[in-house]
Parts: sequence; structure tokens; C-alpha cells
Amino acid sequence: MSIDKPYEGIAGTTIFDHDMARQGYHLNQFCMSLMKSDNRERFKADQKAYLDQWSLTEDQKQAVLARDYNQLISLGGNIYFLAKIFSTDGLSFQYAASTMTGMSEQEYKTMMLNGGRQSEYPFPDEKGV
Amino acid sequence: MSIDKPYEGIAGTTIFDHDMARQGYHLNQFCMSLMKSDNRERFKADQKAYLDQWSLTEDQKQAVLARDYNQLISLGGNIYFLAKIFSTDGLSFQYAASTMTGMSEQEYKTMMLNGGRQSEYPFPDEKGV
Amino acid sequence: MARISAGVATSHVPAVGAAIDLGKTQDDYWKPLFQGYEYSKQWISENPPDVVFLVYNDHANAFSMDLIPTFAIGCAETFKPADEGWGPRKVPDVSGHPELASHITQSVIQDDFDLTVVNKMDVDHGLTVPLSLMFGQPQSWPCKVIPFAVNVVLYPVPSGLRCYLLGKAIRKAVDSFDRDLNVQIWGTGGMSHQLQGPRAGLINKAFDQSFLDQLIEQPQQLAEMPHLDYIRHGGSEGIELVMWLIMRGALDQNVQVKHRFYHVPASNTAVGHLILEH
Amino acid sequence: MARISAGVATSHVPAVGAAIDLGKTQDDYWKPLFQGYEYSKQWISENPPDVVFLVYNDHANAFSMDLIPTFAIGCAETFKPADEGWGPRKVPDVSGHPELASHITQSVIQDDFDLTVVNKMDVDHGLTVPLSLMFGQPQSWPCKVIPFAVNVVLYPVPSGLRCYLLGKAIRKAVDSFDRDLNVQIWGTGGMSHQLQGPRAGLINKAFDQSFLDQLIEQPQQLAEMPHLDYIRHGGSEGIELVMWLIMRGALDQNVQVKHRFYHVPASNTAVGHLILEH
Ligand SMILES: [Fe+3]
Ligand SMILES: [Fe+3]
Repeated sequence: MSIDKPYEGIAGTTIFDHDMARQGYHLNQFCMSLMKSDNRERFKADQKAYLDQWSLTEDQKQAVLARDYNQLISLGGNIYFLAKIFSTDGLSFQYAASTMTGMSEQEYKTMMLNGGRQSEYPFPDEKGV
Repeated sequence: MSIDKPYEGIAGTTIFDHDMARQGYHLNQFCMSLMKSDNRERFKADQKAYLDQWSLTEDQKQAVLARDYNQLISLGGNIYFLAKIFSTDGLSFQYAASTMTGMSEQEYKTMMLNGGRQSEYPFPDEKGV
Repeated sequence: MARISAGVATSHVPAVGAAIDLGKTQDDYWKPLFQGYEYSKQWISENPPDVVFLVYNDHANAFSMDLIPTFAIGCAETFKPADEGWGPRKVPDVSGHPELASHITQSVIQDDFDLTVVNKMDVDHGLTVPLSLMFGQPQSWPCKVIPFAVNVVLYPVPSGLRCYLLGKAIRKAVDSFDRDLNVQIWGTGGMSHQLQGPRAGLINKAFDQSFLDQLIEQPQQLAEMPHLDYIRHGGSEGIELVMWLIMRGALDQNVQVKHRFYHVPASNTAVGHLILEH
Repeated sequence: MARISAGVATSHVPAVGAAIDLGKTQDDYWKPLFQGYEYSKQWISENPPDVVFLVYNDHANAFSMDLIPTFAIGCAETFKPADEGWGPRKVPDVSGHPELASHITQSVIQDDFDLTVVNKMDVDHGLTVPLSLMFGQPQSWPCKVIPFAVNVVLYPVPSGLRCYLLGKAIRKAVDSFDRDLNVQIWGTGGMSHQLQGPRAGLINKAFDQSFLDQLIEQPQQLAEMPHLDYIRHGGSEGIELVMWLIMRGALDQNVQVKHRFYHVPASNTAVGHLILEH
């Protein structure tokens, strides 16, 4: 489409726009199903069987099983929906975030305690913006 | 509240605004329940018992039982919601409309065939508009 | 690029759908009405759209009192006919156009229209009756349809001017979609009718004809008509006519009237119908 | 008449809610943050609102991908804390103010904001964490709350300017409500944070401080900042800050800063907080 996507230039960042939302529709709705404790139990009992009830692509299913959040985001997952997966796993938002950055949880925590990922203002290294 | 209600001057007409909607909330939601055939059966089997499951006022319940649509509208019912009641009764929109006008169904039908309730343009007999 | 090739206005009376579904279109009562759509069926077979952007309102079917969007756009692949209380109409499912729908959504939200995005919605007679009137009874609808639902049930509904300007924003959005698509925009509902209270059965031919004239010639002026005038002159449910202004806003200032039809009565309602090209 | 007496801005980090619920507010990690709200608790006990108009966003709890309103106003009597996946927060139910909520709805729709009316909605941490920060842990919330949910999840979200002008329309609506009510407006979310991708953990103090400065002194100018700048400088989830502009738009041009607080980190997020009177 010819809608401008100026945000595509921002490194390390995926904007959840309508194109991503269409791609991730069933993935995100699967995530929503984990808001019910019955469904969480069924998912935990047999993840693959549970996933097979949803119209996910094979890639999406694999990425859920692998808890590969960067991959899930590139396949249309939105972080607030994906949060239902790591909540089901009993893991924190901070832990999940750390897995996307290539850091250990401890490294990530330390970075945050030291004031977070530093960004200059204005951000100098954007391409095309 | 001090929102203008210029439409209050129009004779024989109730505008479904937020004040009416608040008053009719449970009445209209009861009507929505009749979109399911199970509920229609239960309602038809024992109207009073079915109504008692909803937080309607006594007036609203009586008006439902009496199929008094003008009264239902004055108690917050909206015609598209109330339509679920006369549909459950197997009656037409035209019949239901006729009951609100004090005409017989045949008189109302004839009026419509003759071009409907005549209204001059602009309507001469409004108060306060 | 995509382009809006024509606008269609039509009433969407549920009894008209029932007449079609029950094979009564040749009955004395209904025949004059359906004759008014003979030209339209011919016209649309010669000018088949790829996509219809179909402006209509839900009548307490998809939306209850729990949630009422002012403007809701259907971005899904498929929409099923709603069960309005006596089983769904036996008409085909509606296929959406998710790419164009979300393109339009993105564009008009950035033009400050506060849409609600809907990915799951049954569509009631407000949407399916116009399809039946224009396309008859095919096995499947011959084009994609983007349902656009406007609140005209809970007062206040959007103003005529808001609707007209939204039409312009939709036009701009369609024009910037980089696929070659023939898009029609339909505005449905109306004309004068009142379904409730002692004034039920109101019909106002003078108002309706004047509305049709102005919609064609002076849409901007018409768009400034306040709600009150719709209700006073066109009946409490005549307010549905604001939806025609969305259609009109998406067309050029100057339009060519391919077809104009007016008929009373269809059940409780006056029926109006226009086909406009530009 | 009703009047807006003050505006409050605050982040609504879920981990902050968990810290309160689990009695960890005096832990080393959390103590500095909660100290920043000591003044606020004192202030609000001395300036108790009758109603809080609470601008927040839902985080895939009340709204799934099936239906996403740009602006949704809660008109119900009661709203329950949402089960976000590990049981609802053990905080009191929220009591709405249906009369004021529908008055505002009617007014701002007539000012061309296309709201979605919601009468049934669970409210997530976006709404309940600010209540906990300001009111602590009472048996019941000491005031009515009108939930106002803004889409900041699915791009495009409403522009800063749209939000700012909506604030003005809300102000006008509250000012015309003919009951004597002390209304506060709260804008929540932010400040800089990014919860996703290799850039997760982004914090931008310079951006945040500049945002706070401009929100106080030059809100109109700030309102014109494009989405892209929020995302680039404040992180993908920093876009939540547009909601603060709704609050700001409802206040006078000149405001008195009663309190200003900034802290890093709360989990993945920078926390900002303002109390403004006018
Ligand atoms: Fe209609
Ligand atoms: Fe948030």
C-alpha cells in the first residue's frame, strides 16, 4: 500500500500497524485465549496440541514453542498479547524483554538500574529519518 | 444536565438519548437476549419467570407483558431492541408500529398505502421549535 | 491506483429483504418497488465493482447496549449475516477486503476520524438488503464488501457535516491505495420514516425529494442541516440519512445522476435510491 | 456547575501495581518510586475529587483484536478489575459516574469526536495502578471514576493534537454539567519505554524531561509532535504519552505545578508524574 511507514527506519523496533496485525491476527487471538485459567492449563498440558487448534502458521507455532519473542513480533505478534504467554510461564515482563535484547536477565536488569538503554536525543543513528 | 434537548418538542416522538438509554439499559439487554432461540423458548414458556431474571423495574415488566410499546419506549426501550419482542411473537414491524398509533393494523396499513402519515414540510404544529 | 467510480444510495428496509427471500417481489405490493431497481441491476452488471465500501447501520444486532461505536470499520476476511431473531437471512457470507479496509482505516485515523476497528462482526439487514437489491440472489456476492457501521440509534449520532467530511477522507484514502481497484461507495438507510410512538408511519415526500435534490446539487449545504430537522421532517428513524452524506462526500462536487427512484411505502418507510457517477 | 480542578499525569506500570499488592513498596528497589507519590497522596487527601476522568489505555485485556476503539468512554455504574492472566488485582471495583459520562459523551460527539460508548468493560492496570498510586489501598475507591480508554496499541493511534483538542472538548463538556462536582482529569501511561525487540529497555531522560517541560509550558506546540518522534525518542511504547495531552487540553493555558517527579527505572520503564492546578 502507499501509506507512509516512516517508522520502518527505526532500528530494533517493529511497529504494530495494520499489516502486522493482519499477519498476527490468529497468533494474538491465541494469546488472548490464555487469559482463561482453563486454557492456560490445557496449553501447559500439551502446548503443541493446543496450538494446533488455532490457525497459526507453522513458523508462528514454532516461535511460540521456542518462546522466540523477536520472531513472534516479526510474525505479527504484539507484545501486550504475547505477554499472556510469558505470564502463563510465570515469567516477568522484564525477563521477557531481556530475551529480545540478547542480554542475560541480569545484564538487562543492571542496564535498567543504570538508567536503561541510553538513547541520545535526538537519536543520531537512524537511517532515513 | 444542561445538554440541549431541542427534540423534546417533537410531538409523538421519543429520542433515544443517553438519559433514555440509562433508564432502559436492562430492558434493552433483556430484549437482546431474545436473539437466541433457546431464550425465546424459555421466555415464551414462562414470560414472567424469564423477566424476573432481569433487573427490570416492575413498570417495565408489566409493559413487556402487556406489549405496550409506547410505555416501553417511555421507560427507556429502543424500538430496534423492542423489535426482538414482537419478532419473538411472530409479529411484523408494521403491526407493532400500528399498536403505537392507536390505529388498527388495517387502518395503519391503509394509511401507509395512501402515502403514510402526512407531514407538512416544515411541520406546522411543533411546540417550541 | 484504486478509484471510487460511483456512489449508490438506497434504503435498506428489512421487509424488502424478506420479500426477496420469500419470493414476493412480483406481488402487487412489492412489484413497483422492485421495478425501481431493474435499472440498477442492469447498471451494476455493466459496471461491476471490485469492492463496495458499504455504509450502513447496525440495528441492535452486532452491537448491543454494551458497546456502541460511532464509526466502525470491518477489516475482516468474512462477515456472516446476523441472526436478527428469526435466523440469519439465507444470503451468501460477505467477503471483506482487509488490505483496502486497513489502508482506509490508517489513512482516516490520521485525518482525525476516531474509528473503531472491527475484525469480527455479523452484518444485519442494513448491509445485506442493499446487496440483494443491487445484485439479486447470486450464489455468492460478486465483489468484496467493506462494512462501515455508523451509530444512528443512540443519540447523538454523528452530524451530517462530520459524515460528509468523513466521506472526503475516505475518498482520499481510496485514491492513495496503490492497487488497481474499482471501488463503489454505498450509503444506505432512510428515507423518511418513524418506527415508534404515536407519530409512527410518518412519511414526508417533500422532505425526501428535497433531500435527494440537495444531495445531488448542494451536498455541502445539505450537510449542515441539523439533526433536529431530520427528526422533525424525516421522522425519528429518518436520521439514518446522514449516512448518505458519507457516500456523497466521497464523490466529486459534480455528479451525473444515472438513476433516481422514489417509492412509498415499503412497510413503514419511504424508499429512495440514487446511482451517481462522476 | 461541575469544574475540572486539577490534572494528574502518571505512568501506570503493571509492576508498580504488583509491588503495592505484594507489600514491596518499602523494598530498596521500589522505595524511591513510592516516595515520589507521598506528596500526591497528601495532596489528594486535601483535594478530594468527586470524580476522576481517567484517561488510560487497555493492554489487550478488555479489547482483543476483534474490536479496537480509538476512543472508548465508560458509561457504566461499575467496572471490575480485569484478569490480565494471573487473576484480577485485589483492588476495589471502580464506580462510574453514568450521568456525567453520558453528558460528556453527548457533548464531545456533537463536537465531532467519534467516541465508542462502553457499558460493560473490565479495567486493567492502566486504570487501576494510577488509582493505587494516588489513593493507596483503601477498602473502596474514595471517588467515582470515568474510564476513558485510548487505543495506543494498534498503529495509527490518535495524534497528539487530536488528543489535545479532545481534552478541550472534555473541558467544555464538564463545564456545562449542571451539578456541583469537583472533577480531576488524569492522563496515564508513559514515559519513555520500549517493551519489544532488540531496542527493549530504551529510556530517554532528556526526551522525558523535555516532554514534561513542554507539557507544562507549551502544550499546543508539544501536541504537534508527530508519532514518529514519540517512537524514535521515547520508545515504541512511549507513544502512550499522547494520552497526557488529553489531560493537558482540559486545563487552562497557564497551570501551577504542584508536584513533579521523575524516576528510572520501574521494571522496563521511566516513571513520570505531575500534579497541575489552574
Ligand atoms: Fe435502518
Ligand atoms: Fe501502558
